[in-house]
Amino acid sequence: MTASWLLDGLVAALVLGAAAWTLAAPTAVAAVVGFLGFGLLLTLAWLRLGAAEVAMAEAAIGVAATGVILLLAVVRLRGGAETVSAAMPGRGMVAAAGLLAGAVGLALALAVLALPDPAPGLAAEALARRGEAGLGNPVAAVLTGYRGLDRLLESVALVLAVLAVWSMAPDRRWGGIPGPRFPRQEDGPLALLARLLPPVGIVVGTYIAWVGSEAPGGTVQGGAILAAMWGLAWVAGIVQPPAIASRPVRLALVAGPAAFLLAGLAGMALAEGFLAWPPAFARPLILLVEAAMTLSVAAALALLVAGPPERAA
Amino acid sequence: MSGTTPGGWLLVFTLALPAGGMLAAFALGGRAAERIALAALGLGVLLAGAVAARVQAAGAPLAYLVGGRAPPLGIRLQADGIAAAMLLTASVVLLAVALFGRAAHATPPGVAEARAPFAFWTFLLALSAALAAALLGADLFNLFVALEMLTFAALSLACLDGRASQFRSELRYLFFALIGSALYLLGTALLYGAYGTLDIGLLAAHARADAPTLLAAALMTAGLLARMALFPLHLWLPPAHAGAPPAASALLSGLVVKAAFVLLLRVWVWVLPPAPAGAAAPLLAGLGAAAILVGSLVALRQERLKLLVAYSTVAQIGYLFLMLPLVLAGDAEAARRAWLGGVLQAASHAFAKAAMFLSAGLIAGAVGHDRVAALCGAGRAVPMAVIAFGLAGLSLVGIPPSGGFTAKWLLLTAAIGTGQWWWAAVILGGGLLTGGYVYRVLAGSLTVPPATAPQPEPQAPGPARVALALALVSVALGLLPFAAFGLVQIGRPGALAGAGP
Amino acid sequence: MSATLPYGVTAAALIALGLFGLVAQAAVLRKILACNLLGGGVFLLFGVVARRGATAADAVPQAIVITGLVVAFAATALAVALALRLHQITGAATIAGEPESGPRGE
Amino acid sequence: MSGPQALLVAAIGMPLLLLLACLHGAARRCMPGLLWIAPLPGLAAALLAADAPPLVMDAARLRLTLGLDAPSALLLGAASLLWSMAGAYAFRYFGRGPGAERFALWWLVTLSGSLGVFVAGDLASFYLAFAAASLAAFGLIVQDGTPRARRAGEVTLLLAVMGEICLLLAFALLAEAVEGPSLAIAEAVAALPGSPARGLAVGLLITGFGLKAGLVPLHVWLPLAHPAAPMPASSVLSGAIVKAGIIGLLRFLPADGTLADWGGVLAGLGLLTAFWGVACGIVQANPKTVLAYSTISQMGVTAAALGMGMALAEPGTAMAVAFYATHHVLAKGALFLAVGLAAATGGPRRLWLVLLPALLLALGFGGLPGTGGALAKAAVKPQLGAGLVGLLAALSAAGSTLLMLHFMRRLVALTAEDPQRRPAPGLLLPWLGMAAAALLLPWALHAGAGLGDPWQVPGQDPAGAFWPVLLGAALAAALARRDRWLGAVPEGDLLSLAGPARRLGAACGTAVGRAEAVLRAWPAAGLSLLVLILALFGLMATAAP
Repeated sequence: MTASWLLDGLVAALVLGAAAWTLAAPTAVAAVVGFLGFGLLLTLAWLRLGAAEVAMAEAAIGVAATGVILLLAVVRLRGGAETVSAAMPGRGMVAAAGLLAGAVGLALALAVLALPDPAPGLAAEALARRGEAGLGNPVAAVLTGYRGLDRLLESVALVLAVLAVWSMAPDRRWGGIPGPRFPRQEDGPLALLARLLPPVGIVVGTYIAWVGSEAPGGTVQGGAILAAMWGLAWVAGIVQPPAIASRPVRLALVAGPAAFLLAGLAGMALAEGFLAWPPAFARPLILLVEAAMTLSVAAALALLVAGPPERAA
Repeated sequence: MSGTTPGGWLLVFTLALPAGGMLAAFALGGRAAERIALAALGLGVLLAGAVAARVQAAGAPLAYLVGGRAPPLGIRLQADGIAAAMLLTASVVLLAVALFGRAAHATPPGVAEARAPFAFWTFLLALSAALAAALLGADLFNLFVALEMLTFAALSLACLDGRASQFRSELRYLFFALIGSALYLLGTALLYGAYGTLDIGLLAAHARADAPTLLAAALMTAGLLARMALFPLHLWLPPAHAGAPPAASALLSGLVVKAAFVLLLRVWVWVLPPAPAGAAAPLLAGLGAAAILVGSLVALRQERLKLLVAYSTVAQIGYLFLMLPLVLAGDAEAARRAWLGGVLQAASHAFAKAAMFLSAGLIAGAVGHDRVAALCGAGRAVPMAVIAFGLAGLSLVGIPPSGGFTAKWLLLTAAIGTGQWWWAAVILGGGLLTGGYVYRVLAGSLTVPPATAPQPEPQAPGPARVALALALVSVALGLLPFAAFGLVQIGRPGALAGAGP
Repeated sequence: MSATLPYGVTAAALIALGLFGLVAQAAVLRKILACNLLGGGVFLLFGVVARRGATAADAVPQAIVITGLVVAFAATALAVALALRLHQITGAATIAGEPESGPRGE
Repeated sequence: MSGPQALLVAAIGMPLLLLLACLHGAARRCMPGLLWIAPLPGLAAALLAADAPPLVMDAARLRLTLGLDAPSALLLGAASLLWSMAGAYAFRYFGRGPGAERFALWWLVTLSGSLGVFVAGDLASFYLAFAAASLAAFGLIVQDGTPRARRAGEVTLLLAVMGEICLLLAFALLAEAVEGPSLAIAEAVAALPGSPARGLAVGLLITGFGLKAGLVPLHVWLPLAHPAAPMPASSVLSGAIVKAGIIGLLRFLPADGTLADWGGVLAGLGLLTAFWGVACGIVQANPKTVLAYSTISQMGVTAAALGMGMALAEPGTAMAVAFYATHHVLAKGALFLAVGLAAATGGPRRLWLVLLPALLLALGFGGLPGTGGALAKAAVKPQLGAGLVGLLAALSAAGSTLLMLHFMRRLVALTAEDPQRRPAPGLLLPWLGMAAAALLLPWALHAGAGLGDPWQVPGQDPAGAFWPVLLGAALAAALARRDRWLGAVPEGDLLSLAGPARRLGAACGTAVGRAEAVLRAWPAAGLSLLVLILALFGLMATAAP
């Protein structure tokens, strides 16, 4: 008991320390590195909270994908130091901000402690009814069976975000290739990693997406790992992002949400309603939709990392 | 908690149509995107009309259990009176903006896909889907996802021109919106911890006035206020709305802000117990009053036409908040009036402001700049746009028979009925200031240019007709028979179903 | 049950840090980082809420967090893209000040 | 809908219908020539629909009520006649062209509002009509596009909107006082004396309507707007539109003794206005400005009559006041047309066609026995006849004589130097028609209005009727030697005091703008957000059990 308390306390303190470092770090690169450490520690916290799916998602998205984006950004966002220091709020402002933010945090902590006991929640119900959709993993059952609308909207939002990032491109670059071009790494650790990891990663990612319906895993996590593998190969100069005008890219992006939406609408005719799975062939249908979703999540995350088109196709 | 009602399937299609349309437009691109958008938005108006008619006929909200699963585990879609009314408003404004945008964003046959048209049509559909989700959602987290979609779509529409100033102001908007949604989500987490459900209907039945609930409400309110740009959280709105292309500004000012407002009402009128809501309502209304006065005064002094219109939005948003203390005052008759007044203000402002931004864009395009002091000759170059601006102005000022007048009249009588006369003073003072800035624009536009001035180039009448139609709708809202207004009371806690205003 | 207290407090502290950073930092990148800290705190709070259940972790908040992470990532990507474009055109690394109208993008 | 009720609808509907027709280009081009038709249904309604049962639409909610009582019918008829004649005059005055078409549009909107106030039976439609008459008049005033017209229009608009605001608040208070959802004016007026906000509501009503009618100190727009507008517009502004304020006072302030205290206030205000108008008017050079001040003075007398009627609970006050105002509609409307004619007329042989009727009308305002004005003065004798008030009223009549003789001098000075100039018949005929109506109609309407046999009136108190006229004439002769006074008071007298207020307003605006810019900076807005969270939580917690 004491050991687990100590461990939790340690993880919590480290998380906070990393967060504070992220804010206080002297350089932007140091801050981003601090943030990556924060993300890894947070993954640990999620594991301690018994949320393996979330830990995986945090590691894949919160650390890996966000980390790549931030590191790419920090490299490109050079200069402008004078304007930044000119825009820094005064000492009084900072003190006031600290005081007020601290007060909000305090109120929040007290409110969390005041939450009712025993905790209301849907844990038991979700667990008991996870089988209804033919999914053994309760998180997957919630995501696919009960809160399917969230997931549908989220997948649409992802497509939307990709388009939003693309649409920031200059007019003449429309239809071109997103992101900076990386020189091909012939040797060095990056080249080695980029050659060794992706084959493994692709297998792992696919497995995690596949196994998600029964055990910890899922499309988001699996898709994120696939995207990370592609990103590694991209940064190492082995692959190039596809042109955004390419039809296959767009189809890959919309495959998941479109399949989900169509299956949902089919449910209106064949099952209990929109986003209900027809009991007769729920399992194959879910697998089909999940496969499409994995593809779309992977494509969307990778393209979000790559950014708006910057070169002609 | 009732199950799926007859006609509930309409809600699914209201949401699925623009979402599917957006995916199709994205995949096919180019000219297909324009066609899909126009078709889907046109159908959207019909669907929204059907939803409103069903709600009105049934006298009760429409509901749909997604996947056939009831809350708390499942998610519910629901269209009550306010959702139906705002949905109809949104669909009409969206279609109008789409028609307006045809001139600037057409893709002729055989021409390669270009960035701005593709983004315009796809985002239009995305915005439509996000608005439908935000208005029809009954689950707090589902509404969060809808809000984020709304942010993405709105922000991208606003930087459609690709100017640095747009990127800067949209980045401000994004940061503020992200803080807002984080605060909103924080409140959601607390509410789930306290009640084990996120369904608004279930929360309404159980909410207590304990610390987690109140903090959750405070956080969600502040988050939504940041997204609505209520004074003094309005820093992002004027540059963002003024810098965006006219069609985008029309949607941002007219609709996006209103979706967050409906959510705010859900929290305040449905979830929050009446006593704490009543205690904090004067603060919000006070900020609303400050928004009205400060926004109008600053608008009165603006030198740029679009900034003037944007500050007018800051002011007009304030009116929405005046309804809160009146609805929560405990007087059934005043609550009914204030509720109707608030919703009518939201709807008529949506039409009027959309018309205003569209016509401001046309005026600026015709005279080649948007300095308010030098609009002379606009009345001759784009007379229809100037008339649209004037009619929309009538509605904003609150001159009969416009929708804005009826809205302000209802709020006014509710304020007097509950003895809160100071809000009445704000409503009237705001009307005077509004008249001032609308007059500045009209007087400038209607000044006859000297005979030596070059003849204005003839403009295509299509876009101006759209602006005029929107302005006429905002005026005609005040002429609707009272029976039609019963719609917005349906499903309001404390209101008798189907009761008149 | 044991884990909820330290992580609940951590979540509250993360949220406070994130809010502070958003208000008090001027550089765009720092603001984005602060935003992510804030989001991390909010998600952690969901985790705490999920863990408070008596027997097993509640699956609903966990599902919510997974959805939320994806949306938050999309928002971060959008913010970074905006910041990069702004920097590309004007060289600015903050969002302070408002020019009347900047040069059109290349 | 019965025939008379249909006429009520047509009175408002006809101008709107013509307005709608203007969407079509061909109709718009011939609209200036059709203006004279637009008020005719109103005239018919006045003749045939008085005291018909009111028309109520949307019965459950009283959405729209139209009705016409006898005083309103009197005013509606006179106003319709003036609008028709002035419309014919306007066609000849402007001819055709884009300017005339624009004028016609504003004219029709104003017309529908101006006639609407006489027939509206509920608060909403009365307010709508009142707003249309007040706001659309702006378009008539700025027709010439000169900076002076623009300024006059702006002042008018500003004050009109302020008047609207007062009325809106007053109407909201009235609606609140009525049990149930009814918005009928009759019920609102019945509920007014018992309303808890009685004082505020009556004060707001007097402010709002007084502003329109030109009661001091809210009269400043009148001497700016009426001279700046083109002749036909000045004519309806001074003749008909000002009466929107009078009908408002008549409708909402019953002279049945329930508001006796406020009657005294209104009477005092009216008498002050009566003398103020004379005092400022006699130092004006522009004949149109003199007429505008005369309107102010006459509206002061009208308000004083109503106020005394309220204070004394005098039966028949509404009818008497309406009769007095009706004479003013006709005579003042006619005189403005005369100003336009005088400038276009030369040579003594034709000039007498303008000057002689004008002199008769002018002296009528002072109560010269035999004129319609004398009948009007006699009609309000029960209200204004006795004691100190009677003396003041007689003195104001002397003042009116003085003012109108001054007007005649300015009018003569205006006449064309070229003896060959002859006015177009299209201008001359409406003028002669209006002049005849102003001289004769009071005689025709006197008995019908329940005021008795008009032929008895001259014999009642010949000395009392004559001495104000003689006094006024004597004063006019004295004043004629002191022309150097002229121009000492600027048009819109009190308005010149508004400068500091404007500077204060500008300073406030600057300060607010600065404060807003500070709040708009990023850290400040972020801090506001945090404060707001804590404040909301704190406020909500205060109400928690």
